[in-house]
Amino acid sequence: MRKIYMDYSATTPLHPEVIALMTDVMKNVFGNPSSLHSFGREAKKYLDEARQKVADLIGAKFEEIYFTGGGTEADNIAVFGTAYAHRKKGKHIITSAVEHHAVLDSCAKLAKSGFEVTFLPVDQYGMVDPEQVKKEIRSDTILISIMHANNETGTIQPIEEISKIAKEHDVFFHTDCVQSVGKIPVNVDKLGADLITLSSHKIYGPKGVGALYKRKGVRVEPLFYGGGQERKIRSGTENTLGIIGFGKAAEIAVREFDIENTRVKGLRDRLIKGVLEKIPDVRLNGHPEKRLPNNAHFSFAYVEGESLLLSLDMKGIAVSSGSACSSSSLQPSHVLTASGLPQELVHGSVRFTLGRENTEEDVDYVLSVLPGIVERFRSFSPLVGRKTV
Amino acid sequence: MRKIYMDYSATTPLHPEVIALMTDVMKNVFGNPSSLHSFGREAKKYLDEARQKVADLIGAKFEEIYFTGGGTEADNIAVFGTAYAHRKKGKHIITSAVEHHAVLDSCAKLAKSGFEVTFLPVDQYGMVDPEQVKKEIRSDTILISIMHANNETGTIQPIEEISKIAKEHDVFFHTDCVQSVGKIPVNVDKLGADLITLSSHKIYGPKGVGALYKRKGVRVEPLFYGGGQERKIRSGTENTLGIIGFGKAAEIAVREFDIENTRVKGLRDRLIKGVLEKIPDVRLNGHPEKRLPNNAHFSFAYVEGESLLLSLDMKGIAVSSGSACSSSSLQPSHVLTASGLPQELVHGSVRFTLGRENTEEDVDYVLSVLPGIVERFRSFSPLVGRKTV
Amino acid sequence: MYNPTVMDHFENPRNVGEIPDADGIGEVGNLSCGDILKVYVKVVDGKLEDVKYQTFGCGAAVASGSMLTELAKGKTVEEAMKITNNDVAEALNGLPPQKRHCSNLAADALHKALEDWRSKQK
Amino acid sequence: MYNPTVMDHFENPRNVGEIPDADGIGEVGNLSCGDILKVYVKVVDGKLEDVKYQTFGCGAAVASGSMLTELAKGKTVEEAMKITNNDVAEALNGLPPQKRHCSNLAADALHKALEDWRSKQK
Ligand SMILES: Cc1ncc(COP(=O)(O)O)c(C=O)c1O
Ligand SMILES: Cc1ncc(COP(=O)(O)O)c(C=O)c1O
Repeated sequence: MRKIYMDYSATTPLHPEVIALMTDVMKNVFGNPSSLHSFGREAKKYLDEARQKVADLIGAKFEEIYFTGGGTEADNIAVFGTAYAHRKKGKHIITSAVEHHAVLDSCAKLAKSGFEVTFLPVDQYGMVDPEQVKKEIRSDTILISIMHANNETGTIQPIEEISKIAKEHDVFFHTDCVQSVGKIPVNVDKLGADLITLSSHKIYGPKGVGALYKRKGVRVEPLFYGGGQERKIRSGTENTLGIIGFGKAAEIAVREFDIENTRVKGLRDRLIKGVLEKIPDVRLNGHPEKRLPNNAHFSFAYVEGESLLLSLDMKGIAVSSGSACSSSSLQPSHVLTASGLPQELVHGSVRFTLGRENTEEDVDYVLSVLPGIVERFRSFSPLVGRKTV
Repeated sequence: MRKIYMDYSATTPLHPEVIALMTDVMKNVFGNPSSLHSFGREAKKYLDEARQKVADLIGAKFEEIYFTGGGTEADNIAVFGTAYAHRKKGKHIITSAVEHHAVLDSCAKLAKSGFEVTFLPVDQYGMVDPEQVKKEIRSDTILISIMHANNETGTIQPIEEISKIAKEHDVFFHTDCVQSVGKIPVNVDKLGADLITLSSHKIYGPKGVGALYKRKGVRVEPLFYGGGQERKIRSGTENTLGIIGFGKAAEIAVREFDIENTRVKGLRDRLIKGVLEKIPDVRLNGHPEKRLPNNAHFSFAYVEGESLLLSLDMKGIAVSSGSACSSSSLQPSHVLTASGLPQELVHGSVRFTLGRENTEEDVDYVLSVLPGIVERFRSFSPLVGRKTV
Repeated sequence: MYNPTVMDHFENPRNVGEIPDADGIGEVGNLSCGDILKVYVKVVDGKLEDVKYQTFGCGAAVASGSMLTELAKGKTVEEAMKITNNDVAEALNGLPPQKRHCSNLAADALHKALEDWRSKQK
Repeated sequence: MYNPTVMDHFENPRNVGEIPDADGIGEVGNLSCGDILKVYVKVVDGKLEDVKYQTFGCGAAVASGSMLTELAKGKTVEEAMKITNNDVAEALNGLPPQKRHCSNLAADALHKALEDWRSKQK
């Protein structure tokens, strides 16, 4: 059966060049980068190369990149690490209601242990208002954490404005760029953040590897302790193979930035146009323009998302959904809920995120299959005819 | 130049079968195991297989294995996670002075945040006395953490006795089996531990992957938060490739246990015998019998370890040292210091740890090279002739 | 995630739709958990001559509704009242644990429909 | 870790050993940090006719001692007193940062040896 992957925001396949390098490294580089002998020095050299490449991806300095065991871990170091390192300065943290759980749940945990957290609301597009950030800043605010682009809706936040406000008030600013990097420009100086989260597996690198950008001079506490690797920020023998793959993926993301994103955006626009034309009672979620170039996120009235997802899967098409049923926690998407979407449309949401291997034929295939599936579920939905927003 | 790796306790090369599987997986399995579509389900299937294999390695149940970003992280979940989850029950923790930094430094951190930690002393072989464990238990003791085998000296602790004492006193027991698993029998029921740490890269799997065995019903807090993967114990998209490699390595460790360990022990014994015969003023560190089958750890009087390490490296031989100079913290080995070794012999220590690719010729080559190197440094050591212990 | 029986009923749900002149109608579930199931019954001589269902729900909900209608059709009202959500899940060869709670409501909807029918008998 | 100049001096240390009838001897370092360096000087007509050293120390210590003896040999006592640990490190084209603190003590040992010589002159 024809297989079409349109869930690139969940994870990506390894880029062929990443596979090639990792295959070589698996056979030829195995030392512990902390070892002084030739095997260790060789591994260290590869590690340093990868660090430089990830630094280059976001215009950072070599020594500002700290490798972690994934984006989740980097988010947590940014949130807990900043909070604990600066708790003498204050106990107030500002974040948004649409952050990834890695930020949201670490903030919630802090709120239970003596910190105070403001979860900013968002507008119908899932957008944070910088003015509101400014209003919420208090004298004891130590950290603002707002993601660059949302993993569900693809909405891009006004990060430059928010970071300017943070700087004016002398508050640390963290932004989760897991979804944005490689898809829209991410430059540490332009964004003006003190801390940035990256993850390898969203840019065609391996899973279980991430990085924290930490501007020189910003102090954070580690989440755990041990051999003091990554200059004490992330102890534990380095995932050399994964990091080397991440480095390669970063290099490719720079090189193919323009051509790939232009191409993918064209496909994505074709998909949105087709869906809105061919299917009635559909809503495009997220911001109409300020969104990631590969993201198309819809709510199909009267139909439940997991059912759509499974039916598409049976036709070989892989997507994700914000419905409660399709999440392991059985909670419907907090992002869509915060954006004011009515429950029914939250449960009826489907995310298409496109990438390297998608073609125009893929989009047309989806457009040939999707209307029938939606129609079929609507034919036995008890909600059809009831008022929805 | 001939290259001989004798630093298998620092890290190991990937087993050829691990490379073969990972090469295949890199090309063919990439879904996010949390995704509901076929790509995700396929990844989940591989993840589950790996979990079963790691469970089988230590006689555990499938659902008692939690994958982590390495041994360090697993140690920290065991220490912090147990302490925080049970702080209402008590604030006292018992560990030993010779633990890996992942346990030692997390305990030290707890000692700074309201917990009380007893660091048990060890005898000249680096051995903990179970009687002393018993004596130190208080009514508010919540956790005992003693490693199975030491990463420096290879000394094997009397874990079964200690776990029995812990159980009698209703105290949680954690043991770090990173170095022991695959080299000596590790079975959760025989060891009787509530929590066990494993690491992939010490058994010919990839770096940056570990596992926590958590006996059913034992509660621990996670170190960080996010998507709730690994049943909330370790959030973050799973390092599928690494975990799959770990699973394969675990399978091989079971299969080759007898044959490899017998072979390696023979080589190790030949090395010890040769060194003690050919070089005067040498001390074998660690326990003479109760030690890992692949570990030979010496102190060469009058000579500094990093110099020996570098000289051996120039002859193609990779080893490690407990000298201050060869550690990134510039602290001499806490393990040897705790075992009562005089400073000079701590700085003059060299660890040979053997493994899969070593041969008898390797050992004989080391024995042909090492005496001359030691002799040469002694020829210009200002310490020769001074009293050493 | 779902076993082949569930997938079969998901792909080819039996007895979907409305019974325009139904004798009883029952609806369960709510949008906050994401599943709604509505059952229509036609009762003739104390027997369920026809059973149909509509759902807004996940794979488990679609399959449970389908299986329920198969189990109920032809049964007497008394027999039908004895069908449990568990019976439906078992007939489906099991549902994933996280689905048992929220999506396995078809028998409840049937019972509601039968009570609706009953209330109209008086 | 170490650059080629350091490695050369580590592999082939110059002027290692003792001067049995040395005019001055200086020793620095201690075992807790792991490096000990001992310098011997032979002073003739106010010049360092011979300089030798012994060390118990890491690669940086071995190389620093070696480079120091090369720098000091033939110099006047006054010139030799001006050699700094930094001069030694520079002559070696630099040492790793973590090694600068503990292992770069050769000039100190030389100065001690020259003070020892001086104290015997009175
Ligand atoms: C916005 C965002 N932040 C953080 C993460 C977590 O990164 P990782 O999957 O590497 O743990 C993800 C992806 O899962 C994400 O989309
Ligand atoms: C005894 C022991 N515990 C824990 C660790 C840490 O494991 P990892 O290197 O996977 O972080 C190691 C190895 O470094 C070890 O030898």
